[in-house]
Amino acid sequence: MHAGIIFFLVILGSILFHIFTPWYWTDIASNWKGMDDTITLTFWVGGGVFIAVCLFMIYCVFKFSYKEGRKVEYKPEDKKLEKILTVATTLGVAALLAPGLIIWNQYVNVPKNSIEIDVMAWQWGWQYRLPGEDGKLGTTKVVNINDDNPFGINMDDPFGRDDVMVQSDIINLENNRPVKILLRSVDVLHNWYVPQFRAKMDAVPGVVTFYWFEPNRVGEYEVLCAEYCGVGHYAMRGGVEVQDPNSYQEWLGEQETFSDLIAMQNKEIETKKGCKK
Amino acid sequence: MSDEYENNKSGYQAQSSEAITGSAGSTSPDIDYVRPAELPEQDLYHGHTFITKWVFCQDAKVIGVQYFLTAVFTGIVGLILSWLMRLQLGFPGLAGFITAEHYYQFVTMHGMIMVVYFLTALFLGGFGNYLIPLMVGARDMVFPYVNMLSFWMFFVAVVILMASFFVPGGPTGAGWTLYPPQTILEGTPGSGMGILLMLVSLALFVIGFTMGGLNYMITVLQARTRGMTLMRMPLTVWGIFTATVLAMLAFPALLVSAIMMTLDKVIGTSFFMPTILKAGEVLEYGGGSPILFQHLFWFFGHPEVYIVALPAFGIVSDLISVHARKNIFGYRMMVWAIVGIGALSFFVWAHHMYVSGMNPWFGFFFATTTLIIAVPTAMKVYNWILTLWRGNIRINTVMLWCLGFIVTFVNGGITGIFLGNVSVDVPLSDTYFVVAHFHMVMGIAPVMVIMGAVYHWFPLITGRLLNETLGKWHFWTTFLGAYSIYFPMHYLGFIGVPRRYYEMYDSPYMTSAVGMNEFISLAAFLVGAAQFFLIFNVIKTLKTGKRAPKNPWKANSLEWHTSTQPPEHGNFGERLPVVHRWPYDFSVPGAKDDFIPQTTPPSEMVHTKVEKT
Amino acid sequence: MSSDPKIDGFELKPGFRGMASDTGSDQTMFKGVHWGKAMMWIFLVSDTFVFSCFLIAYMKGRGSTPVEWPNPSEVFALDAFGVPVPLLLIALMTFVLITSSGTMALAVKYGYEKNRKMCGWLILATAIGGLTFVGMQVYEWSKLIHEGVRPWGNPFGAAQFGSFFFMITGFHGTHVSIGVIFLFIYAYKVFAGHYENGGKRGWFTTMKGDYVEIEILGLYWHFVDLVWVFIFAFFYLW
Amino acid sequence: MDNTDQISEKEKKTEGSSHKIGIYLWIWGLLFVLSFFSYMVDWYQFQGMLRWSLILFFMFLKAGLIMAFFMHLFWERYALVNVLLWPMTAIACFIFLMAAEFQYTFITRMFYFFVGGAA
Repeated sequence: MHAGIIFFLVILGSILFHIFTPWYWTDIASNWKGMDDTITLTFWVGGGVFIAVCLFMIYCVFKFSYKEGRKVEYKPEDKKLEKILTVATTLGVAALLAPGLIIWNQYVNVPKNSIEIDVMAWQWGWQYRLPGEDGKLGTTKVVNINDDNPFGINMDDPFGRDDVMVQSDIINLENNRPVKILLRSVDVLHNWYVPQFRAKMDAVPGVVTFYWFEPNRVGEYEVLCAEYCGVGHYAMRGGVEVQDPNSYQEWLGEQETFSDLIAMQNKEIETKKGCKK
Repeated sequence: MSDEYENNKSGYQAQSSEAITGSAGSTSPDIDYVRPAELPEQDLYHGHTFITKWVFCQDAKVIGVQYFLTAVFTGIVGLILSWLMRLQLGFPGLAGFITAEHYYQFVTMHGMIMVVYFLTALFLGGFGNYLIPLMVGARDMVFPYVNMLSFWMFFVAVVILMASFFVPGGPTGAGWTLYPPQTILEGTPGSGMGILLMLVSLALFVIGFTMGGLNYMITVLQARTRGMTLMRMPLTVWGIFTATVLAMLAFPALLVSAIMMTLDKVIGTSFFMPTILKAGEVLEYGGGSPILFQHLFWFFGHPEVYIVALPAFGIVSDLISVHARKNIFGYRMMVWAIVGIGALSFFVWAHHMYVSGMNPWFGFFFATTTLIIAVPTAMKVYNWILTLWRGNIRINTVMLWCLGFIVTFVNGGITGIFLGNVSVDVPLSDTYFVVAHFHMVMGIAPVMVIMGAVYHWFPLITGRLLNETLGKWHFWTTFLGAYSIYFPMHYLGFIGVPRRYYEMYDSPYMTSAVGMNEFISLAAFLVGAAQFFLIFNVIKTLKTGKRAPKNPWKANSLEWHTSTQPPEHGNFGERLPVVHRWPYDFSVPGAKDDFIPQTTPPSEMVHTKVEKT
Repeated sequence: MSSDPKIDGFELKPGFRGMASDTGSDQTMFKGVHWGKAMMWIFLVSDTFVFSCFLIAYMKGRGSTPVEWPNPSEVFALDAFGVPVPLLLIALMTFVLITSSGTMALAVKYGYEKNRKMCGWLILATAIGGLTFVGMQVYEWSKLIHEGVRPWGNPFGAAQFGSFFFMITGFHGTHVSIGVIFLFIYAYKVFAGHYENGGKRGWFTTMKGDYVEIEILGLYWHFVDLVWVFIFAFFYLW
Repeated sequence: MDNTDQISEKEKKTEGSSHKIGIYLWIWGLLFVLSFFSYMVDWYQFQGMLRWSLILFFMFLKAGLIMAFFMHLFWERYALVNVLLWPMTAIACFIFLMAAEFQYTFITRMFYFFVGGAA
């Protein structure tokens, strides 16, 4: 008897915990509300099944606990009941799957008007690159990376020259403008993850991966690395600042481009030469 | 012929005339007819010395216990590691010796030990060896010598694994998934000897397991006793058998990835290694694909989940049926669900990789296949609780563990639907939601079954009944503790706390989660400590415990109907049993007792309404 | 075994109906199949997965490298009378392995006919074929190493070429070598008459020897040949 | 003991009658011929789909012959054949998906790492 009561209290406790929990997801700051909605839907359906199954079990424990000589039902199979349960479960699962697939379809199809951002990760830090006036990012190679070319841009790529370089772990984004995050790693796996944006994807060395979102709330957010990348994993943080279009443009204008960098370096070399003379 | 062999006249291929006119041959009435044995009796090697009897023993039951004890030993190591991890997470800085390197080594070793060396070895090596021959009515496994080699291979694998704690650099700290390039790069803890020993140990485990797995499969397929059809096997055997099939087909992928990674590490090939810039220098790797490793690993890794889960499903079905005094509901459905889940598990592996950067279109395929698996799994859950319905449920320790299993398994299964559904997985993957999910569904739930199975079969193995009061204390502390570890942990995942964080650093997540982390750690210490109830119980029982009567639970399956209890080598004495029915004839209307052993011939049960045989 | 065995009290139905009734029957699922033979088959399925994983990894590796893959037709060419003949050595190796597979098949046949002499000599012939194959592979390896092909790089193109080549052929060669060792052992056992007169108990087993063991050995050997068919197609011809 | 001899005698007879040496020699010869053909695929340097389909065709034919006759699967009961062939669907699925994966990886690499590689 006490067993049933304790199990019941466990279920009740779980429900109460869910209702009164102070720990729940952060306020969403991107377009992926659909993900939250699917989670909520799954929560209701799944939670309902969980509670129903457990309550049924507890009822059985109360009702049918051992009594000498109790009459027990002997019915090895019940085709009809099994069929009903199968069909109902299949329908339920399909109902959960459908929104999941629809949203995934949005997730892998990036809107045309999105701005591409090259997020480069290493142990343990981030830096960012935005396309310049041509709207295209230059191609890159890991072997090109050095102090003069921190992003490893291919020097013969015409699209690379005007790329805007943000050598900081904080990136600014324009509010209500979709961004396509292009992830790149130079050493191990990383994952550029902002909980408020919901979306994430691994950065894999040797390929470029992508995902997109549309920030829709102005503010500052913390970037976490969400794929284990060595002992510094927990400390690998970055930042995002979502700004309204005007301040964003202002910020963008302050950033240096790849050609700026090259020009500066050439000047440096010249002054060095000058000193020697 | 050596005198160590049973005096057995016939060779293997022959049809022994003795066996043909066995027990239920010509004298019994026609309805009891079971066709004669196809194969002659198996020759067994009977050990005489201590070494051949208890160390290099060829008796599957002894090998099973050896597997069990070795696996439990590694499990205790895993448990201690989890304590250390929780110490760091709940109370960062309290134990000063736990550095980030140590923490990640603990994480890695805990994961690998628990999944492969504890759960897999315990279910298949331990329960599989002990129960398969007994339950299908065989004298022993079909290849006892290979079976013995299998255990010792496993033993060596465990020794090598444990040795990695003591080599320079310590064990590998790359996470139990061993994702390259991380795993073999300088700077990762244990990237020298540690990872090599891990890979060697895994390869040995695979080889050893293949030897054992062949035994389990052929014993089930080719060495059942007379009358034992596949559809009369206890679900325990079905679960272990299907898991073995999965293991035989999934472990090759692990072996291959281990070989390839060893080559990458030792001789500098670039299977998994692209061009890498490390500390300002470009390493001599290039062109490899880290995602390939992930595919290979999860092609093994997902079936591995079911290698752990399916035996648990099988065993819990038997325990529920016996202790609810009622036939398992929908036996046929249960069998097909086990087989179906097993088959489907080879088509879902990349649901672990939705955010890994693989071809994004795979998401559609894998989400669909993954959620299809939910259907047979749900059917199993329904059938368990429908077995309780209108039963006569003994609320003893064994049943409590089963009920605990149902609660935790359904909980973990439902969160699995979150994670399997591709776009829901995106915000939740790599967070504590995942940690909570898989601990609930393949950590706690199978362990509940293991505990139930220990209380259930302990009298068979030792002849003594474990103490019920201690057992109940053990159950409630473990169940309530474990539930309060992992249920709240899901909510950390909702906040977005990533997994594998040594500490939360100075993040906003720190402040909101700190209280819960402390609570979870305390609960974890409690659950670990609660296992002393079991250890104490076992020691006490072995010394002064109540002697178990024969077939104490009044079960039907063959392992309780051996000539002696505990069964001796050869299991069934003079004559092998002849099976006439399925193992779930409990509380049949019209029968004298509330159970009908599988060996009872129909002629003795003519007045009962037996529906299924 | 070829023809259906006789099982007391059980009707062996042909075709798919037989499959259903065999599966649904008690005691054994594979009627008349020796335990060891069933074990070998299951092991071979498992081993198939090993080689499949290797070849799938090779496909993925080769397909995704942006560096040019060396042309196997040229890399494996051999000078015969001053003319480079593409894949000459590989063709010879294939020839040798298929020959040994044929002798093995005949050895199994003569084993079942209890023709000890023929069986033994054919196994020996198979072993020598296997040995020749291994020898040719050693030659192939040393030639490639001489030309500068290494597991971590080669002068012809993508570094993965050498990695996959040495790994896959090495793993296959290991299988062949193990097979050769067992072929010699079993040739000895056949000549020594371990399978005659009820059979002698072997090592590793408490079962008595029987000519079915030759078939089991044969299964393994044919499997090695089978794998070579796939390696030949995917590695040398692609 | 008598039984043993009887059965093996019977076996011997059936073995002999259904497996004439001819069938092995035939298959053996066919394997040589097919190997020769697949070698010719390379010799004549066929390219593209033709090469692929010829390679695969000869490969599967050879594999099928070895399995069916040398490994006796043709004569085995379907229960065994069935069990052996089902697992291959998992491999087929793996191959299919990895083929899609390597193309995706290749295109990604060309697009992002090589100037003008997208074309």
